[in-house]
Amino acid sequence: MPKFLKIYLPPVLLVIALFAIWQIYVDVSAISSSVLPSPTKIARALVNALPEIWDNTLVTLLETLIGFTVALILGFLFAMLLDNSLLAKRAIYPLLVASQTIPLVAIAPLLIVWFGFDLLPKIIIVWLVCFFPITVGGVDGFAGVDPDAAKIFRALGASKRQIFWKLRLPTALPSLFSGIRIAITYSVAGAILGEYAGAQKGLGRLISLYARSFNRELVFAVVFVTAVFSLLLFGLVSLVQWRIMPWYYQMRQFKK
Amino acid sequence: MPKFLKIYLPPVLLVIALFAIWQIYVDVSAISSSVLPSPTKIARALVNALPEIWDNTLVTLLETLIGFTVALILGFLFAMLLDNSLLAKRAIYPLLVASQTIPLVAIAPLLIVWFGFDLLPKIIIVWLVCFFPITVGGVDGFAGVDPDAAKIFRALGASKRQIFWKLRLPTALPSLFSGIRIAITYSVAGAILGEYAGAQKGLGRLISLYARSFNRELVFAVVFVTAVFSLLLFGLVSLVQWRIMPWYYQMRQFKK
Amino acid sequence: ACSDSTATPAKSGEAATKVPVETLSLALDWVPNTNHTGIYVALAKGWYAEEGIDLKILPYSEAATPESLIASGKAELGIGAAEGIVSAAAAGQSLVSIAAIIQKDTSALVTLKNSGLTSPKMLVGKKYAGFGASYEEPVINSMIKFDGGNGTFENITANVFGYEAVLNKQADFVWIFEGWDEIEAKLRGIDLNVIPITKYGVPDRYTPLIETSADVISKKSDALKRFMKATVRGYEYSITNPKDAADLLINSNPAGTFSNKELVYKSQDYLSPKYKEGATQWGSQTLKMWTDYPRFMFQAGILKDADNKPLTKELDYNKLFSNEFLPKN
Amino acid sequence: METISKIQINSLNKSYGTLPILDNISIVANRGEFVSLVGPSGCGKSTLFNILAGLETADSGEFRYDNQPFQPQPGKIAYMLQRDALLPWRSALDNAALGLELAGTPRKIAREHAHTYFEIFGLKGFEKSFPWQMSGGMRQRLALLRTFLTEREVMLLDEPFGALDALTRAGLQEWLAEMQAKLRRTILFITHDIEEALLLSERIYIFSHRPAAIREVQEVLIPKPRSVSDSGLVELKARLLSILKPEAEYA
Amino acid sequence: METISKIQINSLNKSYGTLPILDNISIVANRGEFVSLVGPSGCGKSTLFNILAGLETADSGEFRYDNQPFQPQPGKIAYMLQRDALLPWRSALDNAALGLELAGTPRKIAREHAHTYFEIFGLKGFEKSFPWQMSGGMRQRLALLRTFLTEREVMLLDEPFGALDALTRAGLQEWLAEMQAKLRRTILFITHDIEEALLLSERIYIFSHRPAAIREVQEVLIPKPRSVSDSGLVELKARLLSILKPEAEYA
Ligand SMILES: Nc1ncnc2c1ncn2[C@@H]1O[C@H](COP(=O)(O)OP(=O)(O)OP(=O)(O)O)[C@@H](O)[C@H]1O
Ligand SMILES: Nc1ncnc2c1ncn2[C@@H]1O[C@H](COP(=O)(O)OP(=O)(O)OP(=O)(O)O)[C@@H](O)[C@H]1O
Ligand SMILES: Cc1ncc(C[n+]2csc(CCO)c2C)c(N)n1
Ligand SMILES: [Mg+2]
Ligand SMILES: [Mg+2]
Repeated sequence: MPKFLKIYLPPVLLVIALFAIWQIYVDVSAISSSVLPSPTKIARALVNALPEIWDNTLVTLLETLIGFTVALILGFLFAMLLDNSLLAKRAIYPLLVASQTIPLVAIAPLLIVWFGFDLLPKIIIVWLVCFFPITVGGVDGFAGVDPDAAKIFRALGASKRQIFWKLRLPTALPSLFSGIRIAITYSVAGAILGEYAGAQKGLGRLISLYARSFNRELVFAVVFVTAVFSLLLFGLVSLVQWRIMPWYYQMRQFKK
Repeated sequence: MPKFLKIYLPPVLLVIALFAIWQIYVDVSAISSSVLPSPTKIARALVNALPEIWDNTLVTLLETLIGFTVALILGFLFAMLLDNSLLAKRAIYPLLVASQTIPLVAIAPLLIVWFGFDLLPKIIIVWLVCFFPITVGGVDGFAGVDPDAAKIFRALGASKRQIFWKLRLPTALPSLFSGIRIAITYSVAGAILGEYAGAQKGLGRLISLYARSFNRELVFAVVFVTAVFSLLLFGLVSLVQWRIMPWYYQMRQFKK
Repeated sequence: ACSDSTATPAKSGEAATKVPVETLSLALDWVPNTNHTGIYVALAKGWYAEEGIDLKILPYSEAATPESLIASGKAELGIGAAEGIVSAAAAGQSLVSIAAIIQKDTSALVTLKNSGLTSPKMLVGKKYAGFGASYEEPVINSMIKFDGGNGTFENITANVFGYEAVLNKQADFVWIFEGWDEIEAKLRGIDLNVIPITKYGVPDRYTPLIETSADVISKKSDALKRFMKATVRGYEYSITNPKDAADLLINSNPAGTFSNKELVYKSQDYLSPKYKEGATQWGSQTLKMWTDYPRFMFQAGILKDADNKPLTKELDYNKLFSNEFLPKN
Repeated sequence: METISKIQINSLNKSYGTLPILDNISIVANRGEFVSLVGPSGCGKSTLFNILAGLETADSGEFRYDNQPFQPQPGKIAYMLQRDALLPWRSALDNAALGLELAGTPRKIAREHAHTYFEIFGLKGFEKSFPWQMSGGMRQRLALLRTFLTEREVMLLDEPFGALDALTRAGLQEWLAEMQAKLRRTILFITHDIEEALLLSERIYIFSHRPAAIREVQEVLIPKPRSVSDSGLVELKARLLSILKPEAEYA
Repeated sequence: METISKIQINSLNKSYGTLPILDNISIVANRGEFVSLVGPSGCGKSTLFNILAGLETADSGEFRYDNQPFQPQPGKIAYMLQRDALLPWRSALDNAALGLELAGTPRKIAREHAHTYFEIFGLKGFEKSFPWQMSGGMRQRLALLRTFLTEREVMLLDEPFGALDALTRAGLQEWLAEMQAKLRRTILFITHDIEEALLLSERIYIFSHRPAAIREVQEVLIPKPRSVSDSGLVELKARLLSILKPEAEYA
């Protein structure tokens, strides 16, 4: 079996199986569509509303990408800062954690009151969602440096900068990417939460609209679209990771 | 300076500073309380509503703890399963990721339609929020086993079970705990999201109630309470981690 | 009053007079429905533009109520209810109703037919899936009391699906508008018991209505007048052309907003005659209506001030509403 | 001494990708024998051990254990890897006791048993130290102790004394020889020290450069215990060195 | 040969917690000298190097460099640690070039320069291999090459040849001696092999068991290049062994 089949076939088959069970369950139990619509009904609704959904998807993706990019840059810089100064780490880390414990549903309306119905509050929420995992991934990664390797670098007279680029960063990459993968997983849902609170356009607005108009099929359809785009972004990140640190995968593969 | 002061003073001072800036900003700009209430007003509101808030906090905490515990157990078991079978990993991992990309705001109402307004849907949301980081932390942790140590174990004729308990698990602990710390960070906010969609009691309901009755101070007060309890839980987990793997901290401390 | 607006001419070529364009934002209380028809009609027909009003209908927000959006200046206008205005006034926020969308209250508590819950006193101990306004609990309790029930109900704040929760038997009753939600249920073949609010001691009130703040009134009264002129035209048109108006409502919103167009037509047929039933002009309000209900609330001791204490002084009822923005005819 | 072939390898071949590592290797070790493998760095000695321990698979070759055909599998043979791979979360004592624990000995007893060897291994006083608190040689000794305590009939030791000074090394060599004489364990031993090989072995295999082939098999018949000054040993050492190291002087 | 004291340690003391490690150590190495440190495993040799390299701090003691008082700090002195600590994400070539890169040499040139040594170090053909694809000895050689390429006046080598067979070791010893004669670098060298120390050193310090004190300082005046069969060397070896190893035979 070719390699890519080995990798992609199992989840695809599993998804198909799950959808089949779902369809059969709905057909057999004759459960109301408003409680649980069947996959075929959802698919039909999706196809019908495709232009509308696509239109809104673009907005959501835009918010996601901007928020994520900002989080990536700031998260990375923050991880560096926290790693460099024990005082900063002690002072800021608890606040970072605290920032994540704030229920987004509570601040989403505030953001709207402060920043209106445009892209900004959504971008802020995406940022808030992505920033933490990236920062934590970075900080944990930097902390995982092999002490003997650090000795070597210091003994070789490496500057702080060099230690960072040539030792800390490569060491941190796996953990940093773990954080990035978590962030990207949640990013689209973050944008949708932001839109849900109030938006002119976007998948979150569609969900809210469809949900209030008892259009359960379309709600599921949009959720499905969300999942698909999130997974695409996730795949993209995994690909980048694979390109950036092939040694990591090779080593694991060989030594198992 | 005694050690505990060194650790706790910086964040406390930072928080105090932030609150002070906030207070001054509100006082100087005379911004409307409905846009941004001042810390002193929030504090007063908090004190007045304390019995009510405390009552609701208990409900939220209960949901959180049940959901988290279930996620901990299942996440751990899942991580084991995924680590043991490449096929399972390939088939299930993408679905796990997909499960996280589903916007909770979209399914929270569904859960209510399916399971009503009692604790169950909130517990499910907390579980959904916690399950993923714990599982990923576990899987990543298990994958990080030192190949040479694995050789040693196999050469020593260790059974799968022994390799698990005496090698994979200790190796995985740091990463697993990273996941658990992320999970606990989000758990309370998860419960609140669940309550926000519909609940008889709980901090989420209070937020929604207060938000609708123009009581911005109380919204902030409840958010504050949420953050405090989340941080307490976070601290508890950190403490457990510190007790379970002192070697990890000692090593890092010494070799820096 | 509109000095701060720019002098760019109205986009619509039909704008005869060179009035400066004023942007107004309107916050919805719900996803678009037939309560809002007149506004969508006026917008679609370009009547706001003709008046030099650039009306932005803000998307319905799960999170931010029209009241909070108005209070924070993010919206000038909102769809609200008398209950909301009265409780806001008690708490010190000055909202003003500038038009009644429907002259008579068409809202009601509903239960599933086969639940057998047909009057307020039977609701004691039952689950209510609310929409999260602070006035729901006192109003319903007063109905129960009026009906001779003693005790209270279980108040669940359901931000999202109160109505569906009842249909799926996760809650027992819910507060809806007959002109929309009840027709929806009928179309689905679901039978409901309807318990009208006004039948159980609660005085009639204006709900829904169009609200704004004292602040906006003092700054943009001219724009409000022009807004109301177009709005009246919109609702008048809806009254005479229900089918057309319904289509405009449907087409002004994203596909899928109305999963069942039949609902819009049926609802419009039901509401159109009611919009100004018993009034000389669409939107006009009387001091009597604005006194009876708030006084009832006050006397029942369920109005709370900003510190959540029972209000000790009656409100100035004249300040709760204004007819002065309606076109004089 | 009865000679029962304890472990036997016939015509073993192995390559990593296109890089040939082991070229037709045949080795025999009888019960209770001490067999050394000597060869250039990077030739394939550790790879051979990995295969014997069942951690890697050969491309071709035949194995016999107690004269029966056998497929190497983990757990059958004790193995001390070249890298110590001590567990950072276990104290020295717990690291040493690992093998026993894995064999099912209750932890307390395993520790007690392991502790009796700490003196001989020069680790007394470091029972509670963690690996990162120990010197390179101490870690190596700890790894050896862990392997020894595994109690298998056959032991593979990959440069167990590489990081030890002469004195410590001599002590452990002595201990190893005694232990083997008493327990009749069969030991395969990789070393770079010809003298060490000669002192301890019944047989020495000399490997060629990669791909490792067997250049020479040297039986050492000198009775044990041996001394570095035994004339037979000195002679053999000169012979083997001349094979390994064409010239021991600098030009 | 002019004798300028290149590096000098006076009365150095160090303990870990309550465990004394270094006890009043004084060492001197003149410019271009090769100085070996020999001592029991776990006595404190690596700790001494860590202190000299500025990676750990002494409890007390005085240091001089080029006869000036000096405070050890990282980067001044090249250091090859006992554990190789190669970077798993760098190929052999990139690992070797690390020191040059850190000194500011552009990556391409650093690699080219590093590559010229791969033949001598027996690593030819493994330029693109990753550390985990290399044998223990190859890793050690790579670590040595990395240290050498750092180009400092003083080098600390902690058992650089511990994992090498006699032939490979002899080749690198020879190369090291030539290199040193040419470049006049000052080398401090930890080894367990007395012969190696004698072949290479101007001076040998023999350490006692922990806490390490200096038991003996042996100047080696035999002219270089030396051979293991030089009579002076054989004599010295016997003397030193008798100090280190009371009895080289098994009882
Ligand atoms: N981080 C540490 N914490 C506590 N003790 C330590 C630490 N590092 C080393 N030691 C102790 O210091 C002593 C000397 O260690 P060192 O590594 O210097 O020995 P060494 O002479 O290099 O030995 P070897 O020849 O075995 O490498 C040992 O007893 C060791 O246990
Ligand atoms: N996983 C691997 N992938 C590719 N090549 C490998 C791998 N492991 C080892 N090799 C190569 O196999 C050869 C033999 O390695 P091995 O470790 O068996 O040598 P060795 O004889 O033990 O050497 P040393 O005495 O230096 O430890 C080396 O050239 C090494 O580069
Ligand atoms: C279509 C529609 N359904 C329900 C509500 C919720 N709601 C808000 S006020 C009120 C009646 C009391 O005045 C009700 C039922 C709404 N706004 N629009
Ligand atoms: Mg090897
Ligand atoms: Mg050492």
